[in-house]
Amino acid sequence: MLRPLSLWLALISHLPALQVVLPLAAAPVCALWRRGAGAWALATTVCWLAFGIAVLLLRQVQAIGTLSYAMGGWAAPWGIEYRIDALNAFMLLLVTGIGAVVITFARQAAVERRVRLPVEKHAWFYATYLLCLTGLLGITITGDAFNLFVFLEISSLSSYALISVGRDRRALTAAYQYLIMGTIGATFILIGIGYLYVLTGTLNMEDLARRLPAVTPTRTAHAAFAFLTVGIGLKLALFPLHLWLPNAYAYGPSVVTAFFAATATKVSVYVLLRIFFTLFGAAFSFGTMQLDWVLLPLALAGIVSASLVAIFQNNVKRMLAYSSVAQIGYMLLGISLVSVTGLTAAIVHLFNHALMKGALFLALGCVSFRIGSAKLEDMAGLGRTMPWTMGAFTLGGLSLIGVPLTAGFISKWYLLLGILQRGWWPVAVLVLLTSLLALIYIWRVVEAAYFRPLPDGRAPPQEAPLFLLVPTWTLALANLYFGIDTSFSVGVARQAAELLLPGTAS
Amino acid sequence: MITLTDYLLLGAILFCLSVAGIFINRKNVIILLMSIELMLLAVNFNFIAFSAFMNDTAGQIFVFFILTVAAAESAIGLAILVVLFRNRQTINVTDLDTMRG
Amino acid sequence: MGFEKFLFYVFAIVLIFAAVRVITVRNSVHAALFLVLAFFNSAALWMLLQAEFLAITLVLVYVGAVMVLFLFVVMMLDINLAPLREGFIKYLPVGAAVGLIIVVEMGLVEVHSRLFAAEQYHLIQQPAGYSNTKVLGEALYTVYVYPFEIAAVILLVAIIAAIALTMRKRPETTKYQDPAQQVLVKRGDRIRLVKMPAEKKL
Amino acid sequence: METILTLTLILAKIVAIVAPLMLAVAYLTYAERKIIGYMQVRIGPNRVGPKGWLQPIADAVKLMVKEIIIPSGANRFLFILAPILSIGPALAAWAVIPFGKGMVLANLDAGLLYLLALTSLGVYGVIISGWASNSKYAFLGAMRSAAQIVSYEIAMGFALVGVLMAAGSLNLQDIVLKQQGGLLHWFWLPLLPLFVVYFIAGVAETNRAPFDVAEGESEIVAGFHVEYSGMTFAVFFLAEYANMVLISALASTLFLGGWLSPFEGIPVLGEPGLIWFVLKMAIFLFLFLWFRATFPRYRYDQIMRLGWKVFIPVTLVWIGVLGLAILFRVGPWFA
Repeated sequence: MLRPLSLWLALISHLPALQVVLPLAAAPVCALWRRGAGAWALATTVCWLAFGIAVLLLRQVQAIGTLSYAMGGWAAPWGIEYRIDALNAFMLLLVTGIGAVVITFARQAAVERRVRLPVEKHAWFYATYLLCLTGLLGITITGDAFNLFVFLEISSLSSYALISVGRDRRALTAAYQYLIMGTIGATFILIGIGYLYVLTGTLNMEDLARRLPAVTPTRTAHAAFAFLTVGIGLKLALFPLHLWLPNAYAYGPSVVTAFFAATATKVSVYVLLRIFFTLFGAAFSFGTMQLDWVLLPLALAGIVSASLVAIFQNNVKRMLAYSSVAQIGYMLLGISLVSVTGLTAAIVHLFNHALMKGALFLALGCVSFRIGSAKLEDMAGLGRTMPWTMGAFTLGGLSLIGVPLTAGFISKWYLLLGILQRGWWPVAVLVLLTSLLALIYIWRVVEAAYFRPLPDGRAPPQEAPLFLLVPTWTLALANLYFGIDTSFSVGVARQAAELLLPGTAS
Repeated sequence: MITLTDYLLLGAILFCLSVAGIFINRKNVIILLMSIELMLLAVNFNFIAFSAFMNDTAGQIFVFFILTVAAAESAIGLAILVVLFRNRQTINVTDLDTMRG
Repeated sequence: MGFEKFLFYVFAIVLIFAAVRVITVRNSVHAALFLVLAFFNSAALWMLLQAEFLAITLVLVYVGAVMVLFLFVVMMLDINLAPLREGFIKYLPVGAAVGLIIVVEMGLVEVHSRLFAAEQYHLIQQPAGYSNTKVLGEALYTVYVYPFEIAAVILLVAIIAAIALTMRKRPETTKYQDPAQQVLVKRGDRIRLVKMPAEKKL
Repeated sequence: METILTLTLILAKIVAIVAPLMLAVAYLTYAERKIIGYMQVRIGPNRVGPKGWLQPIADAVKLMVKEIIIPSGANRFLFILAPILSIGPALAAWAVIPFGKGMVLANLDAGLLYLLALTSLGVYGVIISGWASNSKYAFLGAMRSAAQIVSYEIAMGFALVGVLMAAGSLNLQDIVLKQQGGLLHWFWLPLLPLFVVYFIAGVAETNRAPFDVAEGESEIVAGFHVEYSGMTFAVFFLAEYANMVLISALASTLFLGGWLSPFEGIPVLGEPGLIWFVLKMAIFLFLFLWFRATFPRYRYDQIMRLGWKVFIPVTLVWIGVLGLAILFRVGPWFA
């Protein structure tokens, strides 16, 4: 009786390592499988297992607080240390959850008409997907600044490949742009990390956080900070540096777009939080460097301009991509408030936005699976022929606008709360106005789908197969659920926010 | 006597040249990729100089990893280009105006 | 010491010249060749810093493999050169300005920052039996063994991504040889001996 | 004064290596024509001098006085640079080859790495010549050669990884000294698959038959050096043969114990010496010539298949086996 228990305990204690190693080990197996279906089954199983691990980890964190795991048994400065606190665990849950849902969707969508993958590429596609997941999980879980860079590159490199793997030639150009911008970003991050190392002689994040305050008055520390800001800004598509994102999202396969929109930029936001709050500390980032006065205008400009541009898009995928840029603006706005409520809003929005964009892009995936296009005029009348698909889309759209009882409302609510706490009511008005912009672009799609007749001379498309609808609706319903029961998402987010802003807990 | 500053300045100059190269050669995608290689080389210069002057092996270890990353980067960049131009005779970005729509 | 300084300046000047040519040259093949030159000079400079392992690795990996790949692609794509120069003049001031700003900033940081004050640090003269390769190897396989594994994952990503990108099915009409089958062939597969009764003489 | 003396000494050493090498190359061409001649039941060159002994000299003089033609539309600078780039690494590699105990120009710690780096540079001569010639045959040859050399370099590198695992050093002298103890202690036995792969990859790296698709006389006339004449052609020719000698020297150093005698332990015969090294090289050089006389040229895709799907897996598997062997201290080699 004792043996299974001790085995289980051993397994539990190695969960942080398993979280990363599992998808990593599965990737080459997938690539060598050659048969698409088998590789997909393996990848899906692994993704759901990873999700299970993330759930267990979060429960452990909630039960006993921050977990520390030294790989290979070496103490912190030598081995890589994995440190899991509420923020990591929350991110892990998000990334693995979205990853698992999307890969379930991917089997059918791989045969999507416009970006159909050649049969011989299927297994390689799943392998690359798993590697990308590995990279994202690694970024989230690692406690070492240099490994963070390497994991960042793992996820970026595989994402370039994922975006360009389809048959759409424009995707290749987009991926190339992304590659150039992404590499520049990575180089900037690298320089920043290099300076930090020179200053402190360590790369372990915990040690860094401890030693940095002593050296922050130096100009080198300021330079490191600046390089890191620009680098991360590029990776998370901060407003003037967002130019790669719309093309990459619009022309990549729908599955990939759904995955990235819901995870990749979110993980970049996580990196931002870690570096600014945990490493440098809020006092330095926002006190000395006054980062909030950089982030706030950029966030607002991003929200307004990207929402405006989104209205004039005819390709719905591109529209949603611009909307993503705007939503990242909301998260940065929350961060630039530098208060527990603001940070809670940012982290909750990070979670909720992943849910809604995931649902929206998956619904679009269903659409382009049937009609082979994501253009607005081709979606006319789809509300009647594909009611379930468009239903999910509408639900996601409502959440994006921030209608009460949806997840989007919760994050907007906390954001407004945070803004009003600071007394910036013009900003609050602006946020409300931009929600109207979201209403306009979502309405354009809804109007086309429900109030326009089907174009003549074409066989009406069928409803998407069940295999696609189930994952799509899973995410859509999650929007509803987390709009009603906020105890989990807001609770964990607040816990994480208090962790990032120690001493200011209210 | 060659000082640390000499090496760091050299790295800084290389870095700027590569950034300027990215701006200047916005249309020639291959030279863009080369500029990025140059950029990573400049970063490596900093790391190696620090490592040599402070007697710390870690800097050189990082360079080792950065070389790996850069090689992988260019492999994927070139793979994208090869697929892109398999049937097309230009690498001018503006000719690829299928980007619209 | 004087000789070393002289070498440093020669290599540094050639390196900067090569880098300038990489970004301004008209022809992509020439740019690639200048980049090779830049890598060579960097390797030489790294040698001066007693980082011999990395210097040789740079030549081996970059000059020997990556740049060959670059040249291969550049030459194979056979680029039409003229239109690529459009916009060069237009972007030149912007590029130059950005470059200048960064050089000034970095110079300020690095020269004025007290941390890097030149007098504080000297090139460490290693003892006679010092082997750069050995030291790096020892660090790499003990302290940095996990980063090393992660770097290996980068290479795995590169392999898988590159294959996923460039793989294509050959058209059905392509004919393949199977050497194993060729070797296994028996006489009976190729020749059929037919026994026929001899025709009767008339 | 001291520096000048050292410099002169180094210069003298370089001459002492390069001059015999050049002579060896010259007579290698003679040997090639003779040996292949006999294999094909011909006599080979026999007119210039007794038994044709002066044939290589005559060839060299002819090439030197011929006009160098630079094709129209060629890039003059690169066209001239290419042959130099091709012979440079072939000569520079000799700096780290030990001819006997202590008989080495530069006793580099990372000698093996240095060699690997230099052999990978040879391809530039081929690529640049092919591109600068402005000729499609030359260009085709250059492209083929680039792909081929890069592919085989990987297998070659892995084979060398095996050697350095067995020897525990990157220094070539240490590698030879590690093989002391007679014929069976040399690395060819424990590293047999790597040895075979290394030598075949070496043949491919030098663009020799049956891997000479870069020249492919019957398909693309002479490949990358089709436009070269006179001295420039002679330099390419020199580089090819110097590379053959180099690969042979390396194979003997790494796998056949370099200057060590196969009869270690026996009084006179067992003495190590330069003669053993030269004899071992001669065996490999003979193999080069024998291959050329025997095998038909591989097709391009067959070459790629052999490199990627046969050699690389074989080396990888054997490196694993080797790791286990070292771990469990197998045999007389890793005890």
